[in-house]
Amino acid sequence: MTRDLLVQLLAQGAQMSFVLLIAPLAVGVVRRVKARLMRRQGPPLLQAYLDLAKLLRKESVVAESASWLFRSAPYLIFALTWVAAALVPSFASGLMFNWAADVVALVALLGAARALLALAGMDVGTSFGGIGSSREMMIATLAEPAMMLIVLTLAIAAGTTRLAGVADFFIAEPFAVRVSLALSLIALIIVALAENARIPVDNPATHLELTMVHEAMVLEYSGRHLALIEAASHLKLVLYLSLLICLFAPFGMAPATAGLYGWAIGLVAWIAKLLGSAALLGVWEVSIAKMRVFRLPDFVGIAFVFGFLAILLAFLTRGVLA
Amino acid sequence: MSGVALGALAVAAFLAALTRGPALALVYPVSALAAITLGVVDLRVLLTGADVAARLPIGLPGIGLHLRLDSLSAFFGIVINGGVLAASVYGMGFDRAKELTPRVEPLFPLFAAAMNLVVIADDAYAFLFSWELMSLASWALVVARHTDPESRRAAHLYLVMAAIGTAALLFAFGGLAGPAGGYAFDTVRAHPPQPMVAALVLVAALIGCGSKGGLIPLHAWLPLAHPAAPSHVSALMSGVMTKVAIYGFVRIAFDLLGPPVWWWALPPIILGAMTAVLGLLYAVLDRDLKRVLAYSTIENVGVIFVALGLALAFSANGQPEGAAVAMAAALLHVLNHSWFKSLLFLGAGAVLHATGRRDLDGLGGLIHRMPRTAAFFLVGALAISALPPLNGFVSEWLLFQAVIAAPALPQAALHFASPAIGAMLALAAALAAACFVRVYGTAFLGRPRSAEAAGAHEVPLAQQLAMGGLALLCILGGLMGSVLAVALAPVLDQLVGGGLPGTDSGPTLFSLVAFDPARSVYDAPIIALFVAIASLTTLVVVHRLSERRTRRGPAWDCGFPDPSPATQYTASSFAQPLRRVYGAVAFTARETVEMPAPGDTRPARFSVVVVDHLWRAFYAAPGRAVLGLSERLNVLQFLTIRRYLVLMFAALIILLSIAAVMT
Amino acid sequence: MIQAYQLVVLLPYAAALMLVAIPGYRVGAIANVIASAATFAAGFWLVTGEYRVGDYAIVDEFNIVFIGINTLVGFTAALFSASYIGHEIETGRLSPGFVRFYHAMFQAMMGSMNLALVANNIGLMWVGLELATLITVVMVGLYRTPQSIEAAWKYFILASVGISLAFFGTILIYLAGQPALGEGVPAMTWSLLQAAAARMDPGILDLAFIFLLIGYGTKVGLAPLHAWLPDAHAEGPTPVSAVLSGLLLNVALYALLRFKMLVAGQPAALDPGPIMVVMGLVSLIFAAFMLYQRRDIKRLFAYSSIEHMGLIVFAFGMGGPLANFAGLLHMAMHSLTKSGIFFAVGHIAQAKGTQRIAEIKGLTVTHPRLAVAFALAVLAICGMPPFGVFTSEFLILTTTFAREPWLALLPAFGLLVGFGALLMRLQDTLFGEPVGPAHRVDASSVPMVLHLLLVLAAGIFLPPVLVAWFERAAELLG
Amino acid sequence: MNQAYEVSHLLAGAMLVTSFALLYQERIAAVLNAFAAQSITLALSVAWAAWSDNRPDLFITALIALTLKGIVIPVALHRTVARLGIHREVEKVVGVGVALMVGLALTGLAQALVVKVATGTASHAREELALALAIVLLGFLMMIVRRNAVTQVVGFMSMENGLILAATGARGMPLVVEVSVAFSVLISLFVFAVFVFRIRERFDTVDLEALDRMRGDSR
Repeated sequence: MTRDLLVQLLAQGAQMSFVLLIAPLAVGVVRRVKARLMRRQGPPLLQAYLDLAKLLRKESVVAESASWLFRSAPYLIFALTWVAAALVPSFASGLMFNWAADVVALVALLGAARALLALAGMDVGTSFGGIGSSREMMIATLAEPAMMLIVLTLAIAAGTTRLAGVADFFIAEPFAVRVSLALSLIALIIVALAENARIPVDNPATHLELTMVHEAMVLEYSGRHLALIEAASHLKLVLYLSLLICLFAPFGMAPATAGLYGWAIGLVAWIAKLLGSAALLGVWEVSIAKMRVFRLPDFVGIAFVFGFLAILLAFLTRGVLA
Repeated sequence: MSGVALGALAVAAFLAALTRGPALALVYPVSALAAITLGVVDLRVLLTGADVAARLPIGLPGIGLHLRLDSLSAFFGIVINGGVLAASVYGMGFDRAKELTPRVEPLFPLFAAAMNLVVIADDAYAFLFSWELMSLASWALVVARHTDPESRRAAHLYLVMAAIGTAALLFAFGGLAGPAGGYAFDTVRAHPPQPMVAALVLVAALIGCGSKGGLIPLHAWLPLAHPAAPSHVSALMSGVMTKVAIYGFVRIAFDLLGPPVWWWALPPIILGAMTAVLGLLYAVLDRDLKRVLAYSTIENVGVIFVALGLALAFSANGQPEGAAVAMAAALLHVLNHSWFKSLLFLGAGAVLHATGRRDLDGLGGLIHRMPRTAAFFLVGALAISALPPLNGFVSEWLLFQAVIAAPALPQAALHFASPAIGAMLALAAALAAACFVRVYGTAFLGRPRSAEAAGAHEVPLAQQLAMGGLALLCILGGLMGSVLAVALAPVLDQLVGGGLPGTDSGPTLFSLVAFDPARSVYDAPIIALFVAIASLTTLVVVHRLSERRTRRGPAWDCGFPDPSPATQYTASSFAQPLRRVYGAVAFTARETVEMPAPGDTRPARFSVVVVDHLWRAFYAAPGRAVLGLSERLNVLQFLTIRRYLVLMFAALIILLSIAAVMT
Repeated sequence: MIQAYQLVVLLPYAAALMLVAIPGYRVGAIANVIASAATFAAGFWLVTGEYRVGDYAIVDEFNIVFIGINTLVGFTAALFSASYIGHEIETGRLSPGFVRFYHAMFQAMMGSMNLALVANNIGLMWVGLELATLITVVMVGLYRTPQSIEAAWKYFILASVGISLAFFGTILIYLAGQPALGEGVPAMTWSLLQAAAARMDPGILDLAFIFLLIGYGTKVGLAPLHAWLPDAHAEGPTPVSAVLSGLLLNVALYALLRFKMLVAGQPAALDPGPIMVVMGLVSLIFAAFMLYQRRDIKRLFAYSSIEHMGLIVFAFGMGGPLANFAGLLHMAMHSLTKSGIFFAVGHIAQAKGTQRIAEIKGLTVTHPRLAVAFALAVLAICGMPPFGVFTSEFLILTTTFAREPWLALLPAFGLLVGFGALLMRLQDTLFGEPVGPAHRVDASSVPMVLHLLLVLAAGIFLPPVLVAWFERAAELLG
Repeated sequence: MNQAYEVSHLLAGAMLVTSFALLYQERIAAVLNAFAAQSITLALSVAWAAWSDNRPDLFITALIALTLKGIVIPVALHRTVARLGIHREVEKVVGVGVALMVGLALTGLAQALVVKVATGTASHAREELALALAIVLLGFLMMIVRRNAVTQVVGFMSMENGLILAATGARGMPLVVEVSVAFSVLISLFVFAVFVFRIRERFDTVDLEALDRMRGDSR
């Protein structure tokens, strides 16, 4: 019995470390694809790792008016995001840790991280921190209802809100591509773009004061704190990508009972799909420009509408309407 | 019977504390002691499930005054006495000479006693007697700062709304008791009213308890009255009195009205969801710290009414386990809200005590000057925003599980409502997070925006103790959510006949299970443990790998740091995006920027117009109508004697012609 | 041997005659208090004695309570007026000449009211009420200011018309009773009329009840007939206003209810319920709206009396044992609370030297004890627990909703509108920065506190004996 | 027996005619004379009722009606009008025609109400009651359609005449004498107040509207 527990623990530890290690790579792929599409050489794939290493070595400058919250927030944010990422089934579903929380708890963990980041942004008492925090919270109020509708659709389809359960359901019948699931896929993509501050919502590469949202909050961070914040945002990106993969393209993922061999296949499939979706994200970011802040309600509104439509169609198809 | 005796002791202690003069300082220790005694009695009844009943010969002739402490009352008793204990401990922090006045101190125990009495009342007369006494005592407390016309107007609106609520409850109990006047709850349970009357009773109860709790559109008095009272009293009013209102609705809808009909669920759900969203939109746009907290109370009451509505829907469709989840969500939210709202109001009181200012735009940087209050306020803020490891998330999670299970309900109206309700609740959760990030950010973080904020000092130890205790409860409540849910089993069984799956069914002892483990589990301790381990390991690893030196320097601020604190984001600027997105819809919020002509050195003017339609439609309009009508009627006071004789003659002739025609 | 009921009526008249002879004010006041105390003792003896039905006097469950309240409030009013009028003379608002016959009139008024309550003969009751009204007309004009003369003149004309209509009603009752009870005194005695109610002529009975409703209704102060009440209360001296509001309205309503018992006994006659319900509601809602515009504190509480009388008539109009019981309880509670309020208003008028609400501010700062008593009294009249008015309003509204759900909205609406106004005025006077003079108040506060304690006691515990009386009377009322 | 009824019915009818006469007059002196006529007719009717039912106490009422209301009060009012120089015309709120029409309607109403009364009571008592009711209503009407204080006093007194007529019509009703005495005290108080009130306050117009400027509670 203990041997089995040991294996489970090992698998869970492996999953968490894989997620952590691959995150910067995914971001590297996105930047590389964007650069090549713009016919630029682009930074090397491992550039994100080098940045993190550089930041770790640099000394951290903290503003006088900053409080203990400012210095402790990065560690908490990184931990919350890392645990959330661990919850999402990557190469195998049904790992030891995933019964601890379901999708609602996952969204809430990310909400906690976001709130702490917003508070840290306002701690130093500069106007840019305020801009970042207020816009971040506004975007959150737009994204959360859509996320809730997506969760509702999954619950209606799979009958459970535990990610492992949903993944098993989709593994069992991978090609049940119903219209409602397609719609909620689009909704989840839009929500992911909003949450990760990607192009149409916010430009990750910019430092133009009036447009940035995520960058404004972390403006005052430097050194090891900035490294942690960067790592957390990379982890969050990988989390959403693996969430998309797990829910909507689960082929190759090892079921809970598969042995070592199953996991290996699952791992390979997962890494391939992850880097593929990162590339797709790069293509998407090149093909669209950043929107003005107050056009975001309409953009994220699309996600809400699709989410609601998904549920109505789910009712229809499941004949619940009787 | 010991329970009742203890109860009587506590009430006597309360009343004994009504003395004047130097004994004023005695009020808070006595109230704390009484609260502990009553809390213990409630706990014993809740755990053992043995009801304690008594019948006093006073009250209505022939019926007497019935008192009963069953598990529902015991649960709400614990909520009340927890709040009273916290407020009393906070009260002990007031220094004897300056801050004790005969206008506040003697009324505090009376208010607490009235609330306890409401919960143990077992007949209509005792219920309304103590309900109205509670309103009266809190009115007197709200009008304690009587020199300020604002608090006088708030007190007036408050007691008039309370009277309207009591009138509605009078109708509800009138319908329940029937013409024969069977006011005791046992006789009411013996023969529930017919459907038509039951519907009227439910609507009346919703108006009566909704107005006291703050449901839209009967909410407008709450954000005026609660902040006007002294802080520890507004903590009691917001954290605890609104829960007594919810107790009233639960007692009538679930206990006295007999088996529910499915459409009974619609009004609470719709009103609750609207209250949740609108309450927070008010909160996000308001600039007064205590008023923001009052608006957020309205939001939480809305969320609780949605949960109660869902419980009604599930039990009407014969699904006790769904009803149990929804009711558990409601009751846990009652408990959690009473903890973190009291904590936040006590925190606001501490800020008011330290800086003398309540407007958010005048505070800032308090985390450096009031570190412990800031820490406790942070715990309260994160808890009320329903963020994971803390207790707010436990009830929110249960509620979402109930909403997610709602599509399984047969009636079309309910099961189309569930996605809309889910979306509105999620919106409310996000708005709550935004609102409290704004409050905490502007009040505690950043740099002080006024001299008072700069000169703030930490509050006395007793007040820190009160806040600390509540913060601890919020953390424990978050981790031990499943233990609390199981403790609720007798209450759930009494109300909806079902119960949550036991703790043994979940993977670990502390995992909270909604329907069954395969469907959804939330294991707070494990998550908290993993977050702690993760952050510690990163701390150790990062410190070993990286430079440990940290240098303090001026804020970067994109290269041109500005020393004046005015450049910081204030409460209204933080709310500007939300006002643009949501305000235009709910309050026709319009921002006008008046730029001077080119070459003109006049500064540009920025003005925001926020129109509160609910206030205009439900309060301003009726008020004007009553005054207008009374003006027109006033003519009748100044007629000549002959015209009065004409009135008398007309009355005589009308009656005579009626008599002539009738028989 | 002298019977209690004879004592209750003759004692005040004898005292009145004696007081006419006493010139001095001081001695007169003391004599007045002693006489009222004696009447109260007689009243107490009567209340605790057994019922008896003579051909001219009657003591039954119905009028025993009112005699008790009448003598009690009479005593407390005398106690209050002794110190109040003394102060008025010192401050020069009343010259000793005006007050010459004040005490004599006071005792005569009390005697006539007791006569009306105890009389078994409807003619005697009419005489009692008429005398009481005329005496109060003269007492209202006591201050001899143009306003008080105008108020007295208006009161005199309206009351006289009311009296004559009531007399016409009394004749009609006699005519209706004649075929059943024969000619002479029997056809005018309550007990016989009540017994023979079923055999009386329904046609004349309806006519009679309408005239009596308008005639005595004028003195009860129901809406279209209320015009005299606000000015009479505001311009007369405060003890008179207290007695007017507390007792005279009740005695007139007592007479009206006696006749309602008669009509209830004759099923063929027109059912008086709906008429009383309508008039009660009109008074309740009309007075509630008028409260908002009042500038004078005594007129404010005069309109509050009209409002409560409307509610009581509404309760009796609804009928049924529980509603009648609530109506009787409300009558008793209203008279005690309202006279208590007028005593408090008397104190305030002396403390602030004015009756205009705008000039009374910050009472809780200048006179804390008076302010608390006044606040409790006003909250009691608004129907707040723990006072007795809450119990009766609780019963009235719940029984009305149980029988006619939609009808119950109207009285609740009236009470809420009235409550809004009273609370607004209460807060204006109690709170805020004190304005104007703050004289020492030397009128005795014993009556006010006594009334508050009685209403508080009734709110918490109703003695079974009182409950039995009310229930018995409630059945009679039908 | 019915011969006695015929006379009392005739006298009651005469009183009703005088009530209409009151409404018809233009000048105050004429109003007072019409009122004196009505009182004298009342005295005759009460005396006739006393004689025919051999109830001697009614003679006192008849005497009071004759002396006080028939003679003393009209003369006193005549002198008051002369001494105070109150202008002679009757200030009308409603034209004479309308007043008479309303009077007729009231009489019709009185008849309709009384005709419903079961025949149990003696029939002649019903007619007498109907006439008395009509006189009371007309007296009340007089008070409200004329503005002068004197006409109001006359209206009130004519209403009181109707009452005394009804009281005497009710066979064997005790207390009639005492009540008529009480009423006459009331009326004299009325006239006395009008008399004293007028002279000391020196009001030129007797119109009651002028009285109201001295209100306690201003608008």
